[in-house]
Amino acid sequence: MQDVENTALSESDLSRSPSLHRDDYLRYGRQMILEGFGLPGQAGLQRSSVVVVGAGGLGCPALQYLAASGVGRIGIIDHDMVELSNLQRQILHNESTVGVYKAISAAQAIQKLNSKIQVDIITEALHSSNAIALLYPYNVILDCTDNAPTRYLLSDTAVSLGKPLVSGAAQKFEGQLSVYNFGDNGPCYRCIFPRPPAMETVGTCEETGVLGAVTGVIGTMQALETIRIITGLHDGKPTLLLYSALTVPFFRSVKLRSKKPSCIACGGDGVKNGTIEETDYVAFCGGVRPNWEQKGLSSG
Amino acid sequence: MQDVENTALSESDLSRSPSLHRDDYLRYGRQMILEGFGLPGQAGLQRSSVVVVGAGGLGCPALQYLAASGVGRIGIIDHDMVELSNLQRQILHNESTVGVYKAISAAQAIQKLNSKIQVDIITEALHSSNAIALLYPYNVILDCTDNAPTRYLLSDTAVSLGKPLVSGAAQKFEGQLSVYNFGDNGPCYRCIFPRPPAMETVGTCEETGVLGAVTGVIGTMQALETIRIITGLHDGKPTLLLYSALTVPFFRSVKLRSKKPSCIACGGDGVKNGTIEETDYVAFCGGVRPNWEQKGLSSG
Amino acid sequence: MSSDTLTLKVEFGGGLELLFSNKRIRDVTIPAFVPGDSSVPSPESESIQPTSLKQADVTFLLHYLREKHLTDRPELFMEKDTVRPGILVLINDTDWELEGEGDYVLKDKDEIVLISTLHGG
Amino acid sequence: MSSDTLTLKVEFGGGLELLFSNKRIRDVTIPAFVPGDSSVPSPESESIQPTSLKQADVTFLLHYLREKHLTDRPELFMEKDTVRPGILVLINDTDWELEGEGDYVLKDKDEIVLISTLHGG
Ligand SMILES: [Zn+2]
Ligand SMILES: [Zn+2]
Repeated sequence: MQDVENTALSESDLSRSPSLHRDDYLRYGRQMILEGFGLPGQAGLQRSSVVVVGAGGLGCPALQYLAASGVGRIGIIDHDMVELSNLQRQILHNESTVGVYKAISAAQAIQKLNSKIQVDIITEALHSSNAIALLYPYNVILDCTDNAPTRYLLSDTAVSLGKPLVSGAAQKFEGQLSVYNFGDNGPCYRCIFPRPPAMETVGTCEETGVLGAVTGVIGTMQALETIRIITGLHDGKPTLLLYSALTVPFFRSVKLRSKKPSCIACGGDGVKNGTIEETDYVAFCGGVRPNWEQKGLSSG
Repeated sequence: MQDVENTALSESDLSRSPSLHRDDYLRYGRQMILEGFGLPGQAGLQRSSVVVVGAGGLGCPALQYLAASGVGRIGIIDHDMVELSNLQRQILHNESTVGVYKAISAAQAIQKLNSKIQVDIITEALHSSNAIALLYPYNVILDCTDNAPTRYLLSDTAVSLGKPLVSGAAQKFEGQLSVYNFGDNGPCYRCIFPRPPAMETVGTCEETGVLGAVTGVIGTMQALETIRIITGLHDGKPTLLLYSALTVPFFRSVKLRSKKPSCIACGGDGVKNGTIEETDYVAFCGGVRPNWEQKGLSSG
Repeated sequence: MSSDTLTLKVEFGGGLELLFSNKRIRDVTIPAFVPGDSSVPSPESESIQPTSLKQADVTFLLHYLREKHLTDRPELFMEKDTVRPGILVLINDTDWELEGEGDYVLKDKDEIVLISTLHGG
Repeated sequence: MSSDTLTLKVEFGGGLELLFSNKRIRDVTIPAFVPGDSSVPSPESESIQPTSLKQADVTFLLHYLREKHLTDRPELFMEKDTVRPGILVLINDTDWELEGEGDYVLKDKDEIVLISTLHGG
């Protein structure tokens, strides 16, 4: 987004950002004194809009830190309702919001933390038919979803809209984080993974286990990457962060390829339109949810 | 703590852990199906007690994930009250708890997330005179404090009590994480840093800036390290994790020394008692809090 | 290091380790020169000279891992001569596409990571 | 690499970079053999032979960084011949205590990290 220069601010700068309330200097002071952040950074956050797709294990911590930092407008897209089995990691929901739409439960929580920001609640399911319209109003898109078809849909839509996609994923003791469709020549998700994996691939169809704090680390870093993008603190170099909570080192930063000219989503080879199959977006894992109680009894 | 073996569980295992309620299989199912976790892991969390010292930027996310995961008893030690300037990163507090003790505000939040766990609220300041008594009841101690003297006090107390200390720190765009006094021969904080730094050292006396999500990443990982310790998933190798949100790679895992025989806190050389100066624990930075509003205007 | 073999550190992640006896990290020693078609020589065929040799590359390593270390469901690891969709190969912490993909000539002590992309949240 | 110099990657963190013109990472080239007392030769004294030479070690590197790269408040970096309390030296991602501390003999391309311990929360 914008490049924020690190300059000392004068009263005249202030008058150019009349929207920052005096209370906000107190509230956001601890981040505003950071080098490269300052008043321009804070005003940038306040003017920005971000949409978080999925208010689950990744979306909750991401929303929490985006709201706390003062992002001006936050959209939350999720059509699921809170269940007791979510509370082990989806920390914006609580026992009293079980049965409530996650988007509403999460919105209540972040609005309580920061009443100054605008929160949009979207309880519709994201489809190829509504994705452009739903995501269009926002500057940055966060992929906090839990399935491959939506990940492809989000990437292709982010490419169409020309917006950065901050993508997180977590499973078991592992997490992955990357920013797609960003920077001078950054790849989209399809540049890296042109086709969805086969449906019988490891762990796709059955809900696998995940440690709550692992989703917490990745979701929090999604907020952080978003804040870096908005404030101009992101270097735009395509990187994939791999996280594994049980191995040393915990983290690897991997240098990713640039945008591929042959990519059917973002490539410049003129083949892009019409070649993405609608089937990429059809959930291929509609199976029944496992019986966790039984699982708890039978697996170690 | 205990070593959890990864074994399939039978009904007889169940009867040996009568305290795990049937609802808990639903609630914690997503972590109980993890390899190496299972029912023993969950029962271990439920039987464990953890104390979080500092309910601020690190303590809030740590508390959140500890509570969500089902740690049976959680103590919160903090004598400060919530201020508006905290809300940029201390995400368990909210606008309506400004002016309330942080320990109370945080306790309310995590109890709402998980009413089944016991939460102890301690609004006393931690001193060398009460540290042993306050920390004694807990299995694991989390250092989520914001100043050097308390860090030395916590380390020395953890050594006296023979308990692991999960230590986090964050400043500006950087964070550090380590588990002290743990494993076969793990070092204490003083083994690495025998003496507190001089008071005029960089950034000690004035409150420096910090990005909320940076405290979020480190605090969440403190919860994760604690869960690994309790469930036997921690390898006990002394490691320091360095995090820098603006440089690539974001993370470095550093192999640390073993316990030092000459350490005045944990060493075996017989010199330990009485050689730690009480002055190590005296806050040497009593200065006035900076005026953030003015800072916001004058720094970039 | 002997000059006729290479020892590599191979790491699996993202669930791919489940196909390799659930072991995440292993040292793998391979010949420095291998058959041009990346076929993995079996011990008894060692004396048979292949028609062509090439320096060991990542494509050979994939074949070698499949032959020697994979324990489950080989169809989930490779498709034709490369990895299945959803699997990413990293050479010394760099996307293999930047290093020539399967044609990258391996060096002793290279670190090769193979991960499945995660979808969960 | 010429055999009479070593090039090291030096990184500062935890606020220590503020003493080094706020630059976190830099390549530093030093002589492979240095005066036994770790004194940093100045350009004009190059022809003067010191009484003893040693292989460049971390203690020399600390002196070298103080002489050549430190821009602010040297008293916050070193105390006598070593780093100040609260500073940790890492040699290729390992605590320097495990590598011989100041006596560790540097090799070309070593990665040396110097960090201040953080106290904030
Ligand atoms: Zn693309
Ligand atoms: Zn010690």
